[in-house]
Amino acid sequence: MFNKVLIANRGEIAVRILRACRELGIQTVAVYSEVDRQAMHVRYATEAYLLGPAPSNESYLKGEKIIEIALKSGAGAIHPGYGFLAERADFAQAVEDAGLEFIGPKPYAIGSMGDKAIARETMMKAGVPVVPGTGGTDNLSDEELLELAPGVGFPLLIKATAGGGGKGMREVKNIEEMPTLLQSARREANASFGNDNIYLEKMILGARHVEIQILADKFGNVIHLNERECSLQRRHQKLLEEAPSAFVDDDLRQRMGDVAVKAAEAVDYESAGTIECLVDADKNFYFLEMNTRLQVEHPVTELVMGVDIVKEQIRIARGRKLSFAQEDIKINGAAIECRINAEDPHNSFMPSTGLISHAVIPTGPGIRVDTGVYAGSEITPYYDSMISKLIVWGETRAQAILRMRRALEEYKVVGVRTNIPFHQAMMDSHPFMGGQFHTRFVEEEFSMEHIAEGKETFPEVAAIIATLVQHEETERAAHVVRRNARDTSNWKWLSRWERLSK
Amino acid sequence: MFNKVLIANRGEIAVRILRACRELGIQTVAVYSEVDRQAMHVRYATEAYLLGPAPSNESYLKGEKIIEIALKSGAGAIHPGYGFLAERADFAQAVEDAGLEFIGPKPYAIGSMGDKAIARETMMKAGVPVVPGTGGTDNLSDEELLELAPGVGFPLLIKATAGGGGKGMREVKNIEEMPTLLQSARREANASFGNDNIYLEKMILGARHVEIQILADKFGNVIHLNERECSLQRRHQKLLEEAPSAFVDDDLRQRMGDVAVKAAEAVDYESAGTIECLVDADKNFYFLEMNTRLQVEHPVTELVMGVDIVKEQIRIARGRKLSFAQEDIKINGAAIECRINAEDPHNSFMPSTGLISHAVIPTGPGIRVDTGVYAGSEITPYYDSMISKLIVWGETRAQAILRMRRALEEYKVVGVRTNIPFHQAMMDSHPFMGGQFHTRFVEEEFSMEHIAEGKETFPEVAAIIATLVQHEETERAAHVVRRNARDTSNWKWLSRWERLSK
Amino acid sequence: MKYITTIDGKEFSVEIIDDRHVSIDGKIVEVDFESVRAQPVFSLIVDGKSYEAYVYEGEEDLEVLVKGRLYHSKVEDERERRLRAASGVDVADSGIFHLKAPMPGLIVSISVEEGQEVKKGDVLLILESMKMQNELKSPRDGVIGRIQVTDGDSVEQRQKLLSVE
Amino acid sequence: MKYITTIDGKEFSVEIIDDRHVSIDGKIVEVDFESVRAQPVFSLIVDGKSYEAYVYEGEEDLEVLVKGRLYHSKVEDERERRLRAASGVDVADSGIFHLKAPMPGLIVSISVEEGQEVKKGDVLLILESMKMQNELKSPRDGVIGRIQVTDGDSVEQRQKLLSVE
Repeated sequence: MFNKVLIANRGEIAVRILRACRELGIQTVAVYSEVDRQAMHVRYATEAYLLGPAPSNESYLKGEKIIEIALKSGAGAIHPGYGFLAERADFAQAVEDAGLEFIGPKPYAIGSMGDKAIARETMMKAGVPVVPGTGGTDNLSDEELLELAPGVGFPLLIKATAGGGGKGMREVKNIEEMPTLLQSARREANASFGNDNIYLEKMILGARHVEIQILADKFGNVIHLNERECSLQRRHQKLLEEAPSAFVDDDLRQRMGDVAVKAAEAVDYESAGTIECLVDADKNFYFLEMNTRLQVEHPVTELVMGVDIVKEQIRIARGRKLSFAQEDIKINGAAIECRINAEDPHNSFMPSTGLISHAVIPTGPGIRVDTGVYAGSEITPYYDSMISKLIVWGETRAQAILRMRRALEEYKVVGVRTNIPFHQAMMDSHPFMGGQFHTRFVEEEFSMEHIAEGKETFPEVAAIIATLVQHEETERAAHVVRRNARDTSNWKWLSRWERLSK
Repeated sequence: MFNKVLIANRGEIAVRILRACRELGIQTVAVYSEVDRQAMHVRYATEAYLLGPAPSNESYLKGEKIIEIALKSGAGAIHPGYGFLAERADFAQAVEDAGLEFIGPKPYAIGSMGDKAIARETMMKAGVPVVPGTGGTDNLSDEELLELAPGVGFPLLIKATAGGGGKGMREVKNIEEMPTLLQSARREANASFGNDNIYLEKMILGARHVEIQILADKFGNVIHLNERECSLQRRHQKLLEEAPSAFVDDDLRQRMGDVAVKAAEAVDYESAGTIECLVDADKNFYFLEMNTRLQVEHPVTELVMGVDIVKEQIRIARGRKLSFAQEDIKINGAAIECRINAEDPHNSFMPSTGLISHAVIPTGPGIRVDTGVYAGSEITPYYDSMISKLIVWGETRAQAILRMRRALEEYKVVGVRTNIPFHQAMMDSHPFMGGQFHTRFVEEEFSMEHIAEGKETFPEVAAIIATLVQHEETERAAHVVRRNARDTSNWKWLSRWERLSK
Repeated sequence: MKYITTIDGKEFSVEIIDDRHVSIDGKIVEVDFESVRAQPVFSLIVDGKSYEAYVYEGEEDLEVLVKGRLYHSKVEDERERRLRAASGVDVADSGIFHLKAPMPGLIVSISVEEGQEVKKGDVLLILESMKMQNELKSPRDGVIGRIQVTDGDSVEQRQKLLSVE
Repeated sequence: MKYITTIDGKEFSVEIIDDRHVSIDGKIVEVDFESVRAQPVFSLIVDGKSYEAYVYEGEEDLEVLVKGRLYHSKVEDERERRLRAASGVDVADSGIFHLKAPMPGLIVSISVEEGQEVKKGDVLLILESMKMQNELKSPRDGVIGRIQVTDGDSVEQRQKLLSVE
C-alpha cells in the first residue's frame, strides 16, 4: 500500500489533492513547469520536481518524465487530477506498467469511456439512451464527418473524443461553416489533450446538463452520489454548478442513478467518475459522456453528501472497500459552486493575465474556497483561466444563493479581472433563483446589463472616495517637496500613495 | 418585523452576526470605539456609529448610547453578541423599553439565569443537580464568603455572578489565600461585566465541561442541539471545543438534553442559550450555569447539526416559529474549534499586541474561519485576545483532528504571536486523540515541550534559509552602494529586503 | 481644492473643504474617511452610512470597488481641466485606435483586411490564449489601417496587432 | 561568503558557494531558493524536498517558520563573529535584566521589593491587560534592582518596570 503520491497537476486541483493526502498522512510529490516554481502546490508538497518549460506539452503532459519522477522519488501512486493526463488510457497503462498505482480507473475503462465515441457505443449496447450523433468508433476524417453531418442534423456539435471541459467543442449551424470549425476544433483538441479526434452530436435545445457522480471500489461495489446541475455554461464551459438540481425529482434521480451505476459496472469501473446526461423538459435523459476522473465541480457533491470524494479515490486506490453504502447517501441541504475565472465579464470574458497584488478570500459559515493562487500569484496565459472555486452550502437552495451573494461581495481580487460580477448578476437573476434555465441560458437569455439596471448604485460615493484618494496623493506630492516639514500625517499620505502606485 | 439590526459588539462575533444579517437581507448598524474605526465590522456594516474611546466602559458597555444610536438609525433590534452587554438584564430591559427587539431572551430569563447564584436556586428547585456551593442569591460580602468557604470545602472556585468566559474566576486552595483572591476576582468581574458580585462553588476534580445548546421560540417551543465538549481550558478560559463529545453516550446525551430543555422552560426561555454542566467520570452531571446568549463555540454545533444558530436567533426575534423540531436534529460527523488567540504559548500565554502585517487563512474542504481581523489589523490591549476561530468538520472525530492539523499548519499570522503552536501540540497529544481529558488536563497533564520532543525538526533547513535571506540582504546593501551598477537582479534583492525590514 | 471627478462617464464637481467636509455638486457632506493599513482599502462613513472601497490604479483610470460594483473614475483638478479644455479636442475621441494583444498568445485568424470598413463590435481577429480562442472586436466604426501580424504569429502582451482609423 | 548561523541556540557553519550551492557544516548541498512575490515567504527545494518558510524580523532575531515550527535564528558573517569574540564577553550573559512591559496595561501588584533575591521563574509583578492578569516572571536568578512603577500605574508597551541584577 502506497504512502507517497505524486500529483500530476497544478493549480487548485493539485492543492485540493495535496490537502487530502496531508489529511490522510500521505507524503506528496509535486511536479511543476518553470513558470510555476513559486506556485502553492510546489510549496505545499513534501517534494517537488521540475518538469520543463511552461507550455503543457513540455511540462504537465510529459507522462514519461512524470513516471520517472514518481519512481525516483519513491511515490507509489499518481493522481492525475483533471485535464492534462487524467483521461489518457496510454498514460494510465504506462503508470501501471511502471508498477505504480494510477488513482483513477483502469486503462480499459478510460479507453472505453474516455473515448467519447466508444463510450456512446458501449452505452447504446447497454440500452442507455444516447444523444444522436455519429456512431462508430473509428477516427473519422473531415470528409467523412461532412458526409455524416446532414444525417445527424443541424444544429450539431463537434466534440473531441478525448474531450472534456468544452475544449475542442464547436457548435455548427450549417454545413457551410463546418469545414473551418472542424479544423479549429481539431487544433484545440490537440492542444488540450494531445489528440485531435472528433465526432458529431446533435444539439438538444432547451435541455439541462445533469450529471451523476459515481464511486466504485476494486471489489465491484458501485454507488452513486446523486446529481449535479451543470447547465450554466458559456461556450460549453461550465461556470456554476449545483447539487442537488432544482429540476430533478426523486423519480428522475433514482432512474438516472440506476443507469449511472449500470454504466459504471459495464466497464468494471473503479475510482470516481461522472456520467453526464442531457435532460429534456419532459425529464427524458440522454447519455452524453462519462468523465473517467475527478471533476472540477466535485465539491458541491461533497458538501451535500458529506463524502470526501478525493479521499475516497485514494482509499479505493489503496485497496479499501467503499466507506459508504448506497443507503448511507442522503442529500443534506444545497450547495453551489462558482468558478472564479481570470477573465473580464464586461469585455467578452477575455482572459486576464497579470500579478494578483491583493486578494481577500471570503470566510465564515458555509463557505469553502478551493484555490491554488494567493496574493503574489502571477496569472500566466499558459494554462486555463480558473483561479479558484467558491463553494457555499445552505440549509436550502435559497439560503445557499443568499450566502453565495454574500461571499461574492466579500471576495476581492486586485491585479486581474475576474468573472465575479458575472456570478453576482447570476445570483440576482430571477430565472436562476427560480431554477428555470437550460444549457443555452447564459448565452441566449442572460444579460448582466439588464440585471444591473435595477440595482442601487453609488456613483456619488465613488466620486467622493476617488477624489479623496487622489487629493491625498496630490497632498503627499506637495509634502515630499517640503521634505523637512514632514510629520507623521505625511507619512500616512506617503504610505497610501506608495500603496496606490505599486 | 424589523429589517435593520444594530450589533452591539466588535471582532469576530460582530462579523459573524453581520454575515447572518446580510444573508437574511437585513440592514445592519455597527458601533465602534475609537481604536476600532478601521475594524472589519465597521466596514462590513451598512451603517456605523462611534461610541467613544477604547476602554469598554467608555464604548461597548455604554448601553444607553447604543440604544440611542439604534433609535436614531431606525434599527428595530439589537444583537448583543457575547460578552459586553449580552447578559445584562437591565440592558435587555432598556432595549425593550425603548420599543426595540432584544435578540436574546427576555430580561426576566437573563436575570434569573444570567445571575449564576439565582440560576442555581432555580435549578435546585426544578430538581436539577447543581455543583455544591454558596446558596442564596444575596450579594455576599467578603466576610460572609470567608465564613461560608469551609462549609463548601476546598479546593473551591470564586465565580462572578454576572460571569462567563472565566472572567472574575479564581481557584482557592485554602482559606489563607482567599482574601486576596476575593479582591482580584471582584476587580476582574467589575472590569468585565460592570458588576463585582461573586459566589463560591466546590471544584469537582477530574470532571468534564459539557454543555447543551438550546433554541426556543416565542411560542414555547424548545429544542436542544445536543452537546459540546469544552473541557480543554486554561485558567477557566475555553481553548478548544468539540461537537459531539467523545465521552457522551446516547443515554447521557438524552438525559442532559431533557434537563436542558426543562431548565429553559423553567424561565420561559427564548432565543439561543446554553446549559453548562460538569460531568464526572461516572457520567453524573451537575448544572453549572446557563449562558443566556450566543456562545463563542456555537459553530461546532452548527457544523454537525446543520443549523445556523445566529439566523435562528434572528428568525425567533422576528416572531417566527423554530425551523426545526427535536426529531430533525441529527448529529452528522464531528467538528472541532480552536480559538486562535494573540498570545505566546511559549511564554506563559502572554497576550501579544501589534500590527498583523501578513495573514494566510486556511481554506479548502471542511474548514471554516470566523474572524474579525485581517492583514493590517492592529491587535490592541483593550479587548480580549481572541483574533479568530478555526473550525473544522470531519466525517469522524479522527478525520476532524487530521484536518485541524492540516489547517493549523496552513494558518499563518505575522506580526503578533498566536497560540497556534499550542493547538498543534494538542492535535498531536495522545490523550486528546483518545478523547481522554478533563477540565484540568491542559494545566496539569499537558506539555507542549513533551509533545514537541518526538517530532521531526528541520534546524539545518532553517539555517540554510536564514542564511540565504541574510546573505541576500547583505548583497543588496552592497549593491545599493554601487547604485549605478544596479540591474534587475538587484531589484530582486531590494524588494526582498524591503519586505523583510517592514 | 476643487476637482472634476468622472464616474463611469458622469461628471461630479467635488471640493475638498477640510479634513471632515467635502462638497459634491454644491452639496456639503460630512465625511469620515480612513485608509486601512497595509491594504488598498478605504473606509468612508457619511451620515452614518458605511462604505468600504477598494481603490487601485486600473489600466487607464482609478478603479473604485464599492458594495460589489466597480466604478471607473478619473479625477482632475480645475487647472488640469482648464488646460485640457484649452487644447480644444478630447484626445480620446480622435485619432487612431491601436488594437493591442490583451495577453500573449497565438494569432489564429485575421477576419479583416487593410482598408476594409468595420462597424463597432465586428470581430477583427482571433487570438488563442489560455487554451481558449478569443475574439477581439472593434471598439468603434472605422477603416482598418495597417495589419501588423499574420495567421500563426505568436504575440506578446500589448503588442500592436492592427489599427482602426 | 561564510556565516555562522545559530538556530535555537545551535550553531551551523554555512557557506554560500554560488547561486545554487551552499555548504552546511562542510557538507555541500544543491539549493533551489525562491522568494515568493509580495509575501514574506520563501521556497527552498533541496534534493527534491520542498520547504516553504515564512521569514520575518522578530523582536531580537530572524524568525523562520518551517513546517509549522518556528525557529529563532541569528546569522553572523565571519567578520562580525571575530569582532564579537575579540570583545571577550557575550553581552547577553552579563549586566542587568530590565523587565519591560510586554504590552500596555495596568500594574495590579508588585510581588517583590528592591534588594530582594529572586530565583528564575519567580513572579515579579502582575500586569492586567486584555482583561487578563498576566504574571511577569524573572528569567534568571538575581537581586531586584530599582522598581520604577507602583501598584495601579498604567504603563506603556516596552516601559521599564524593574531590573534584576
